[in-house]
Amino acid sequence: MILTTNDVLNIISNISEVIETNRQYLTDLDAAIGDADHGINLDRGFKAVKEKMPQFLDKDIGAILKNVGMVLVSTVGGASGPLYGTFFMRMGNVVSGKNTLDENDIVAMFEAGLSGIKERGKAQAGDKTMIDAMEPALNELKSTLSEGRGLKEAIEAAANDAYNGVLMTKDIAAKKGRASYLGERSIGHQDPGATSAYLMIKTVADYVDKLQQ
Amino acid sequence: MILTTNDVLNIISNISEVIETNRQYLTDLDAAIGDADHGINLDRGFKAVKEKMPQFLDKDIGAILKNVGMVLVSTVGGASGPLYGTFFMRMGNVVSGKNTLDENDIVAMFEAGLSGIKERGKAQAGDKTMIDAMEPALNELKSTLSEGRGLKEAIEAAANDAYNGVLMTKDIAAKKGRASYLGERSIGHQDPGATSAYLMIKTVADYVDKLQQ
Amino acid sequence: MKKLINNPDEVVKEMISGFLYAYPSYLRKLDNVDVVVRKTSPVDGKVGLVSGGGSGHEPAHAGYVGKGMLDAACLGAVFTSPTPDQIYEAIRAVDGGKGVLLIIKNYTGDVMNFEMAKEMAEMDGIKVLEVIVDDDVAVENSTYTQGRRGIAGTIFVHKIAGAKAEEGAELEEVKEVAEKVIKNLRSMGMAFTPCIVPAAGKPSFTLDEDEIEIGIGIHGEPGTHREKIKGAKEIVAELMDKIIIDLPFRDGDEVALMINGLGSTPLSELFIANKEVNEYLLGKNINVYKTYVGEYMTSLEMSGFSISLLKLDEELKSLLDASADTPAFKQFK
Amino acid sequence: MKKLINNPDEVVKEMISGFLYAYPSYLRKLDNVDVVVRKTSPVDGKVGLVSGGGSGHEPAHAGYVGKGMLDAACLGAVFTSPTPDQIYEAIRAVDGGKGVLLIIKNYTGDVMNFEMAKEMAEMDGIKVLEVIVDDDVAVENSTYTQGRRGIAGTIFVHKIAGAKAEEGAELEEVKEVAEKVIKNLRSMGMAFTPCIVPAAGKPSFTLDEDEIEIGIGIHGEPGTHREKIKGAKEIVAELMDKIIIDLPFRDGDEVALMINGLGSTPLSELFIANKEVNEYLLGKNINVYKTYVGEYMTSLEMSGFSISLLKLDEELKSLLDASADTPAFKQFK
Ligand SMILES: Nc1ncnc2c1ncn2[C@@H]1O[C@H](COP(=O)(O)OP(=O)(O)O)[C@@H](O)[C@H]1O
Ligand SMILES: Nc1ncnc2c1ncn2[C@@H]1O[C@H](COP(=O)(O)OP(=O)(O)O)[C@@H](O)[C@H]1O
Ligand SMILES: [Mg+2]
Ligand SMILES: [Mg+2]
Ligand SMILES: [Mg+2]
Ligand SMILES: [Mg+2]
Repeated sequence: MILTTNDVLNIISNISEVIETNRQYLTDLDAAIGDADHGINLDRGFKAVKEKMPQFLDKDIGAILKNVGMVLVSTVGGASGPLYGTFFMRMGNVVSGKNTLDENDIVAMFEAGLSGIKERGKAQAGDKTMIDAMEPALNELKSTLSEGRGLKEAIEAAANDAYNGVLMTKDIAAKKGRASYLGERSIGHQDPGATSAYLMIKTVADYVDKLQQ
Repeated sequence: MILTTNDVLNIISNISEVIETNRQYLTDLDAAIGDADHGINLDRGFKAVKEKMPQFLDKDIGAILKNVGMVLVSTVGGASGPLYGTFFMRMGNVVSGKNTLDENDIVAMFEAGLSGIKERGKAQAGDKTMIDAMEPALNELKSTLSEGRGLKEAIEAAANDAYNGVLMTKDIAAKKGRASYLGERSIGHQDPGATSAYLMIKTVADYVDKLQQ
Repeated sequence: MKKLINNPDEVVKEMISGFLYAYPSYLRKLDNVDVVVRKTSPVDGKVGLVSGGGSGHEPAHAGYVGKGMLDAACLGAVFTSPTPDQIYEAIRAVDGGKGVLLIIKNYTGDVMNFEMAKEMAEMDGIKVLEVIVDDDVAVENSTYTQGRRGIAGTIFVHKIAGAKAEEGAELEEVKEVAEKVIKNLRSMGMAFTPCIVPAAGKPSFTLDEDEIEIGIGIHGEPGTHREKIKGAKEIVAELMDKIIIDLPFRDGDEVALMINGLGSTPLSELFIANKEVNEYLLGKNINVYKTYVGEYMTSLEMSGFSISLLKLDEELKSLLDASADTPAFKQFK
Repeated sequence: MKKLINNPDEVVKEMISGFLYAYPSYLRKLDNVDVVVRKTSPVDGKVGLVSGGGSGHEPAHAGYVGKGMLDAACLGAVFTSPTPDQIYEAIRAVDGGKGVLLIIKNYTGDVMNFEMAKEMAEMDGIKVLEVIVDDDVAVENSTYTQGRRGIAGTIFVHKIAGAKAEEGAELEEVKEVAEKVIKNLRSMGMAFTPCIVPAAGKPSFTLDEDEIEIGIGIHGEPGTHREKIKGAKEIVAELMDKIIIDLPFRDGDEVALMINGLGSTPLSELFIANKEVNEYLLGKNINVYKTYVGEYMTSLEMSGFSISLLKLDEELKSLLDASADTPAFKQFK
């Protein structure tokens, strides 16, 4: 299975909608252990992405993703802006010049994006951040694909594991980001960034699912 | 009937207690149309009077009242401080050097005190101030006495008319004091200063009543 | 009542103590009375400026004692005028031989207490004059009533009379310029929430979540009327309409502007109000010469603000521009 | 939510507009980005100082742009770090040839955004250094975590690094003195009530009428723990115990003190806190050299305050004493 430029544009547009729908939810999660702006921040960013979209239409996938990253960096602010921005820019780098993505491209992109986040934020799995949704998702994506079970199933499994990662963030204390100031008091609350990461992965899974039907 | 220095000291001490008891009530009345401090102000003043009382014990009635007035002026502040202060000082002036008070003294005192208030505050009956309790009380005191009905009855009648004056303040708009800023909006609310004036007159009436039993 | 205090009855005493700890190089307190004077009082050959009022308006008035503004501030109980003996001691402490000007806000209590003090000081042979500030256009003016209140515009009187006195002017001249300020000064305020006098322990009035109070003073008293909440632009227009028409301020006038926070309105919101006021004035071709945005005369933790406009001429401009150095008002020339 | 605003999503834009109306002689805004710089930027032969952060902390940071303090402030959305492109434009606008120092508060977001901007400016050949302020002792320090937050003590970094830069010092020297301030600086805060991010429309947490939150930051986030309300003396002692022990501040030390209101705590209450802090320090024989009481770094309309202590030496004293003239921080030498 292969994703085209058009698919990528559709997915980005779907993500924008999902973020808009979940703006209040993500903000409420952030209110509990942060500063009540995660949904507001991402929504501002993806609204800007949507506005700039027409300018990307004739570009290759690498350029599109890099541009999305740059728009996010320059409009989201906070912690999630540079992190998601870096994520998309690094993904774009890996597929620079391409107009289609195969399974290997997708793994490579995700891998590069996640290491970008880790470099930028100096966090790791278990710190109660977006990484706790992304890292299990990436691992599951790779292992499902290596078993030859195809992209649709692999991304579905990845989204599942991202969700489990989100739930797991409830059980741990934050070590990075604003929630870390709460220490043990952050236990019991779900991480907003992990949640938004899951929502994005789930959006990809849903798209691929529809595509294959 | 005659009041002695000791009676005057007792009455002042009773007034202090009545003000303390009604501190919250007077403050609440002031909250509605003023700045929520009338009870607090008077209570601060009469507490200071009580504290200084031992120094007045060997003085004549004129000196006692002047001293009470000066303590009120220097501790109450606001509008009621100079007004009640002037009231007591002027009363003291009229009976300077005396150790007993007869009916004429009492009328003269009250008259002098009330004109002091009017001079100081430039208000008159109907402006929704303490004058609306005091002026009817003074008039009633004089007319009852002139009918020869004795001090006890006269002060009781005066207190009654003071109370009617207080009730009347509910029906009019304030022209002086803080409540005047509310204009028509002050209608429906009872004036705190008229109320405290009534309470003081009533305290005198109750004392004289007990004295004669 | 959630307050950072120890005891509701000790609020003024403890506040003064903390104030003196903060500004030892500016101020000292007189013995036995709640009066704060410049460290170097009396200043020889300078008219002394005395103001004051109830507490609860911080930084007013003690925060304005210093070079280029007041010589003394008398602090009453919360929202209660100071007493004559306090004011009398203040006058005595700051008279540098050229007499003393009392800057009084037009409240029955303040006027009476200051005038009693004036009489006392005059008996000592001190020359004392007074001005009465009544800038609040919310209240109808009438000779049958107490008249208008003095609110945040008073700071302009302190500033400009203070600059004049600092120049070495005579008492009558200082009074004259103070009166010029008062004549050209108009203010009006509104509130989103009431405040709580510590010793009272509860708010003077209550407002619903969607109600605002227009024409509020600075003592937690209710205003002239109540409305449904509306946007900053509409609120500003309502206040400005009354302010502008009253003097009136006209096309081509130059003004000083103060956006004064009443206690808990964030500075960011005061700046939004300032934007609206500026756009309103642009529409009327009234030119803002100088702007002050901040908490100048508060009403405890009340949420709300007031707007003050002062029409300027060359003399007022140059006095407004003069440098001032007080705890709460610092300005380089 | 009762706010003096027009539209929750336009708060920052409109606030900046009102801010510029108020201080045209001090500041100008860069085109297309929410960055405020000195009117005369870049200042030739002077190291440029850039700070910033989320909005909602007014007067921080734009209020500190001016002589003796910052050259530029970058304004993010409410409680959200500014973006790298904003900071990059700020760096470019204030580089007077001697390089630029970034003063960053230690939040994941701020650090990442400022560092991305630094990389961008360095590619242009501009010399950029940074310091990270982490004065809040409420949070345990650890290399495994983000570490401590930067809160109101940051103003001391602006003031002292600003004075050093104004003297014409080199970038490395300005950085060095900024780091000396950070090393000797400790703060802690508490809140009586939460605040409401305009776009969120409701408070981040709620407190009962008898509860307080200890160890609060400046972004409306919950603190380290919750307690029953208590008196100013006890609250101050709890904060001071943590502050003092951390550096530690010792018998004979000289300090600068800041009592910072978080938004709606009346100045009178901050002075009461100041009295308690002074009495606490007297008991430890720690000498207060200079005191700042007021709203320096707020958290919208949060009620509460923080205490900052800076241990001084002769260099820091003389830089702290230097004159400064910015919209929100004016000081005569
Ligand atoms: N160092 C980090 N590495 C990875 N993710 C992080 C890091 N710090 C914070 N995050 C993520 O960012 C989210 C918060 O984003 P957001 O609320 O938009 O920014 P801010 O915390 O600046 O307000 C957190 O829930 C967390 O998942
Ligand atoms: N000019 C005046 N003449 C007579 N009484 C007045 C005048 N002004 C105010 N008062 C009385 O003073 C009362 C208020 O006293 P108080 O609350 O102690 O002072 P303040 O108004 O300064 O807070 C009013 O209820 C009114 O009865
Ligand atoms: Mg957040
Ligand atoms: Mg009153
Ligand atoms: Mg009063
Ligand atoms: Mg944020």
